[in-house]
Amino acid sequence: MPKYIVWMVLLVALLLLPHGLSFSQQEILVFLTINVLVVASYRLLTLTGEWSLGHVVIMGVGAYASALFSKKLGIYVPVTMLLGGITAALVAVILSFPLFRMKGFYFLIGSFAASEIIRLLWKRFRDPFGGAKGIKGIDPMPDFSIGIYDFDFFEPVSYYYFSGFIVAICLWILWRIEKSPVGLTFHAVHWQDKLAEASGVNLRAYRTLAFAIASGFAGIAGALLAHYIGTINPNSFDVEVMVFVLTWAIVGGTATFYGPILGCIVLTVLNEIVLRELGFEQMRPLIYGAVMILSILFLPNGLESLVQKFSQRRADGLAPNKASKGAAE
Amino acid sequence: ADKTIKIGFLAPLTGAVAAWGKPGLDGCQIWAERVNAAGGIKLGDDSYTVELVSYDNEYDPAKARTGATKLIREDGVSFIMMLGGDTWPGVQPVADRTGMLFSTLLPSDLSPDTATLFAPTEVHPIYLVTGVEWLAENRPELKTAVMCAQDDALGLPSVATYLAAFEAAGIEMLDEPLLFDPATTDFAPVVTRLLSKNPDIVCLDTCYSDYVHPIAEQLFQQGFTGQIISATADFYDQMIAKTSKEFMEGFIFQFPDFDDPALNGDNINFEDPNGFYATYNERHPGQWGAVSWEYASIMDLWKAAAEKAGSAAPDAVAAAMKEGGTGNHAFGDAKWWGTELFGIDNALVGDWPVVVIQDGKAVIKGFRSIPDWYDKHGDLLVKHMQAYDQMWDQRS
Amino acid sequence: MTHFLEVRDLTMRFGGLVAVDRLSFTVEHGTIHGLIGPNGAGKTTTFNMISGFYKPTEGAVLLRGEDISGLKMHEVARRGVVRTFQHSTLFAELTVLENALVGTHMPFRPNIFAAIVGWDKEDRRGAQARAMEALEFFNLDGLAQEIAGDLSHGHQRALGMAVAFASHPDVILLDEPFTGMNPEETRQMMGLMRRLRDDGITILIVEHDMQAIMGLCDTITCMSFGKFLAEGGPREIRNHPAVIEAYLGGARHVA
Amino acid sequence: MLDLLAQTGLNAVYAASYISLVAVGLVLIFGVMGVVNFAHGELFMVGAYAVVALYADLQVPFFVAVAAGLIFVGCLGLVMERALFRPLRDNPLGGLVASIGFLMILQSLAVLGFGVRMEHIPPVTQEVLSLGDKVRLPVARLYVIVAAIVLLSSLWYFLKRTRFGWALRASAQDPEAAMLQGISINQTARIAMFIGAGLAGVAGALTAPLVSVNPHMGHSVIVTAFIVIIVGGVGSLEGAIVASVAYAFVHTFVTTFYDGVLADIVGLSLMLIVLIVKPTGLFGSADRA
Amino acid sequence: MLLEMKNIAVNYGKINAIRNISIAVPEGKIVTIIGGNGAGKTTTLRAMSGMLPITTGEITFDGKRIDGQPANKVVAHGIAHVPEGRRIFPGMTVEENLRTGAFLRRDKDAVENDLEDVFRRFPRLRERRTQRAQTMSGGEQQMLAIGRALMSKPRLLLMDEPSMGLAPVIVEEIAQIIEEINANGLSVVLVEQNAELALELADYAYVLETGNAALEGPAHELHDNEHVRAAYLGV
Ligand SMILES: Nc1ncnc2c1ncn2[C@@H]1O[C@H](COP(=O)(O)OP(=O)(O)OP(=O)(O)O)[C@@H](O)[C@H]1O
Ligand SMILES: Nc1ncnc2c1ncn2[C@@H]1O[C@H](COP(=O)(O)OP(=O)(O)OP(=O)(O)O)[C@@H](O)[C@H]1O
Ligand SMILES: [Mg+2]
Ligand SMILES: [Mg+2]
Repeated sequence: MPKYIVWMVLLVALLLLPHGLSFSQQEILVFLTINVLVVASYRLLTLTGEWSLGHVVIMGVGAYASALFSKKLGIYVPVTMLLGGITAALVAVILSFPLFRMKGFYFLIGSFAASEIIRLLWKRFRDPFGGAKGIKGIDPMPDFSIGIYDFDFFEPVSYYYFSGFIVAICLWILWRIEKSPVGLTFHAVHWQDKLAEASGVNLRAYRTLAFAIASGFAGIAGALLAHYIGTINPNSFDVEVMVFVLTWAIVGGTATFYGPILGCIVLTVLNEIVLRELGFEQMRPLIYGAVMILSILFLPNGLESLVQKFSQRRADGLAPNKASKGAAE
Repeated sequence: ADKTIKIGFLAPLTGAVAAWGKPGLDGCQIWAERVNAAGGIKLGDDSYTVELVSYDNEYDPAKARTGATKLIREDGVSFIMMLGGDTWPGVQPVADRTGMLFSTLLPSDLSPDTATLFAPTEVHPIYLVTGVEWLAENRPELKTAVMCAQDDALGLPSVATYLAAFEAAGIEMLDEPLLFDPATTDFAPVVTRLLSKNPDIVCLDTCYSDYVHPIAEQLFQQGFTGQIISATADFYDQMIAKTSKEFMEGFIFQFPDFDDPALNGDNINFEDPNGFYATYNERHPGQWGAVSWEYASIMDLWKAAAEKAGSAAPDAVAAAMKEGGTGNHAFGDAKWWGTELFGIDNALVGDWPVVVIQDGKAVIKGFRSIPDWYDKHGDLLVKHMQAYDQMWDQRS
Repeated sequence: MTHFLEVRDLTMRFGGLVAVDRLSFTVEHGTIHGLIGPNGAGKTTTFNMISGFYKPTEGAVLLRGEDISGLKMHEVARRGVVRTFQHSTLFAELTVLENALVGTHMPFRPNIFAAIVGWDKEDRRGAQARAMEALEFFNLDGLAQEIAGDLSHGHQRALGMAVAFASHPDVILLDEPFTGMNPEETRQMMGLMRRLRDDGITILIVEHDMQAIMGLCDTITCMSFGKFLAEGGPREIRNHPAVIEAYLGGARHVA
Repeated sequence: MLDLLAQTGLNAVYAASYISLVAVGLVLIFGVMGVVNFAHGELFMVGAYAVVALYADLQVPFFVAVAAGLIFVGCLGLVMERALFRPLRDNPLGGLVASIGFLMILQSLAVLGFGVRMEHIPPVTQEVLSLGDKVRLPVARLYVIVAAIVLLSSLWYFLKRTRFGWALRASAQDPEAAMLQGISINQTARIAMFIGAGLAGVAGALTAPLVSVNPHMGHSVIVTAFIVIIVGGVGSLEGAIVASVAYAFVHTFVTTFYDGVLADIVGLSLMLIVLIVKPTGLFGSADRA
Repeated sequence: MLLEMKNIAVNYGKINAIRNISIAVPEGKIVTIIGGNGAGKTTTLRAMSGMLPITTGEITFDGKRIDGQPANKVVAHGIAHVPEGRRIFPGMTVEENLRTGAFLRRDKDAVENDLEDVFRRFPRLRERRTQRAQTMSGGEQQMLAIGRALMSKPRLLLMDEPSMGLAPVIVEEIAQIIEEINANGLSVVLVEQNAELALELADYAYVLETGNAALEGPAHELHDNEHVRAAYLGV
């Protein structure tokens, strides 16, 4: 019962949130919402122990696919978003053939190379990808009304509600997968692939499954982004963006579902709001880099370990049983 | 003047493209100081101090959108200067909604839907034809050329333009244009390839100075002695140091030093170019380049239009700016133009200088009219632009 | 007559080295079968070939007459042949119960769509029950919520077997399950293995602890330098001159 | 045509030289420290700025400036070891994040100190060796080639013939067991970081007069270096050198005879093909994967 | 006393792995530590060789304090450790593994002799001189680990379950080797699960139980002790 109340309060808070923000902060909130899906899907991939440097390009695949489906074929935008996700997942399945011959550091760099090739293809083939300038004038999400609220998707608040709804559904699915026997198998593949295989787990199939699901959701995130900004180009998905996603996940901590999300929120707010408000326009990379180093040195298990410590203390104080141990995994 | 007008500066200030934004912001700051010291901007009976508000868009369309929203809705700016390029399409919906007036350095952003976007300074790459025209007139013995450019949004239209200009001038291309990856650092292979055809002319297109310098050095070291033509030659004194005065003699490009006496002529609309150049070099030694003055010259144009309109309101300024179809371009009065190439007449095109290195110093050899060239050879330009998918209706 | 598990002319070469050389032996259903031999004789390599971890250079592994050599490890596992590893290999970061749940992967194959919409309650309950059953069998049920990596050595060994047991195997391959156990623990573990056998599970075991091997096995195959050396019951093997010479030695410290 | 081939070959040798200096350093750091040093390209950049500051601005002789660059960047490597990688020894992902943070700091410092525009370095020598009619090798490039050969062969000698070589390899494979042999893993970490960073620095310093020096120049260098060490097999110095040469030749010849963008695609595809055929790289083994 | 540990305690985080243990190793003797799983035997050895920091107590070697020194300094005093789980260098060849054992030694000729000596004791290693250690069988790796420790020409050899995973013939050989090297003046601390073997080889023995020293005495006395016989000898 109290759990429901917590969720209700959170929902109301999230609904009210944009109304307490300035216009540019609302814009940032939209991008933040989309990025939450990017890191959360990235985490699903890392459950199997593989760290990819191609996730952002896969997100771009979703963005390009959705943009082209709506632009060239005139398909209704929310449908193209789903198709974008599916395309991204299919590309991931194709990529899995060369990539899953590699592991660890080789996979990291192999995924980087594969995604650079995709990016070069976007640049090289001006038709249909628009070359180095990418695609612009992407159809926006068509406005509509649900009676109590009129969605005008130019306004960040509207798009925040819309993308927030989609992202919430995606997060729920990701969460269900992680907590299911499938999720447990992903963990097993990560920690001892040999033993998992001896227990009858088809390693290739599970690695590919995780890669495809993660990519599908990244593709949806990319589509959400494309139809909001209205333009995409190969540079929007380059390795520097990937480095940000990677650091969100690691600084946030990857032991829990919420760790990467936390990392994404905290670092984005720091970089896009706090540092800009403080007027550190051109010093931002310096400070951001220093904060990253300090956080990893002093919180090696990520920001999530702070939350755990805090909630642990409270739980210890209230009810001295350790039932939460399983849930923390 | 106790009232202020805010001007937005929305360009990359950090990251790999910062060189296209940061020096421009520095230049604008100098411009603002000079204007404010001279009593500010006079609209009607009031004078206003100018204040620049900058936002670092990191050359990312999403951040540019956020920045535009902030500058317009929170800071209340009257005008926003952008580098443009990748970032403009992200801002365009905001521009449509708010009617804010924007400027870009990259006219390929223009299209029939961009009613409030202007390209008032550098109409890249169309001015490049003037250099070729001058070359053909003054060195008619040079008959063959090769060219190279980085494979990006600046390189491709520039390749198309030079191809048109060479064709118009009767100069033969010995090879397909060589496109290289923007991340290239070692240009020896590129130059080896170029020189393998024994050309009279090597054209460097709109290579950034990061490329022009090492390419020139390689040309020198691999024994080239012919003519070089390029859009820019920022820091040419350093190129001379790396090669030789003889090698660089006669190098043609299109961006003068602002201490050039030819800029003191009456036709020039840029306020006190010599003084501006001196102040800039004093404050930011070694950072001068085309961007340094281009944003400031846009401010000149804007200031004139606003004072004429007696208002800083975007639509009033826009109207005043375009009144009569002509405007005060830095290098002389010019006309609003561009329907054929861009689908809209929002590019200010007139004369452009041809600069040649003589005795180790850049010298303006004259101003040439771009529209005149276009009237004669426009079809060639359109043909080559189309071949590279660079016409406005080909850009998705 | 088809044997339950038959290894026929199995050969493994690493470059010039012949680690296993035309090895043949058969394992009967419902027995505990020992595989012994000096260090480097090729026992682990043989296990690796049977379980699908290595593809044999030559020869065949027949399970109920079906050739399973060259199959992937998980395909072999699905045919009922499950192995444990020489060192205690576990999902050290997961809890004991979760380890066992991974073991139930084959009988309760997870389905991702059912999992998302929640139609797999039945399966989850079944898997949970099977996992607990396996833990109880090895007396680990009290430790179900502990992290596997924190367990003592002996418990980890037992858990390794519980994971294998949870998957309803027909054959379990055990590679040195008694290392690091003291005599008391060894005795207990021997009892559990006999119970497994009585449940109808066939066990193939590699071990250097002669007390365990001699006390446990119905049949023992001894190999040396990759080749078959001798086979027989514990008593025969103990007194086989070639085995004594190559493997047992004076055996002053053992058995 | 023969001239063109010879000239292109020389171009490739030069490219192979500086790429292998950077790649070998990266391999060494990865091998011993177990971290992916994303800041390696920025160490290269700092080496170049050392030459800007000392040789171009303060007019110190070039080779003194290069030596100073090597030592300075090597010391920067020591700082990274002590401040970042040692506390994060059991946390390779943390090491990666820390190196990314360090990269951002180095880039920003370069911008603050020198501005965003490219830097100018007077030529060290304008001499050009003419080998035949149209084949030319600028002496400044020859320096890089010679330095690469000298430095890499002394490194090879150091690793294969001295005790420290053993120590580096042993602590790469099992730090704890290495300590039990009397090897100080702090010391081996310091040696690896100093040499690895120093090689990147010296490559940056030597090539500074030949390329455009700007705060973001490290990016393309590290991308190339990553490709090279993957092709060569992570952790293998021989592999890094062989792959550098192979990559440089392929890239240079494709650029010269086709075009530069294609060269990148060919380079990356080549790498993927190597990995598909041999997932641990040409000289790699599975243990550090 | 060659090595003396007085009132040692070691913690892993909050867990006390061993509490208040004192052990003395006389010069030229074999001392064994036996005990059940998790009793703290490995922890004791790791504390001796400096791989774990101790929380209380002191360790002296040849009269000098060595506690607080890192493992690589402790080796220099003449203590070699054959760790639990072998810990050979997987990517190096057999010979390279052996040579790293002699890392601190400067006497080149003697190193060559000792290498010969190890090969003589373990002919299998000579056969596999250039094989990567990773691909050796479990038992072969154990031989390599012992050989590597001998290469440092130690005065005191710490061995953590050297018989683990070895064939009975080899166990016998190892026992012989231990006796032999001990006869040459090397002192040994032997941690063994195989208590029978350990008590037979050793001069003096300690029995650990859950982090405490439960019993100690001359090895043959403990061998006849009722409790030891019941708990560790399986009779
Ligand atoms: N991948 C490999 N490459 C080269 N040689 C190998 C490889 N794997 C095993 N060997 C060699 O094959 C032989 C058999 O090894 P295996 O591990 O099967 O022995 P084992 O009988 O299990 O020994 P132990 O009882 O010591 O574990 C050994 O000599 C080993 O060195
Ligand atoms: N890294 C570690 N972290 C936490 N606890 C540990 C760690 N290593 C050992 N322990 C605990 O310390 C205690 C002593 O362990 P130790 O390894 O010394 O036992 P042992 O006598 O060598 O046992 P075995 O015979 O199984 O090798 C055990 O309870 C063990 O669980
Ligand atoms: Mg074995
Ligand atoms: Mg132990």
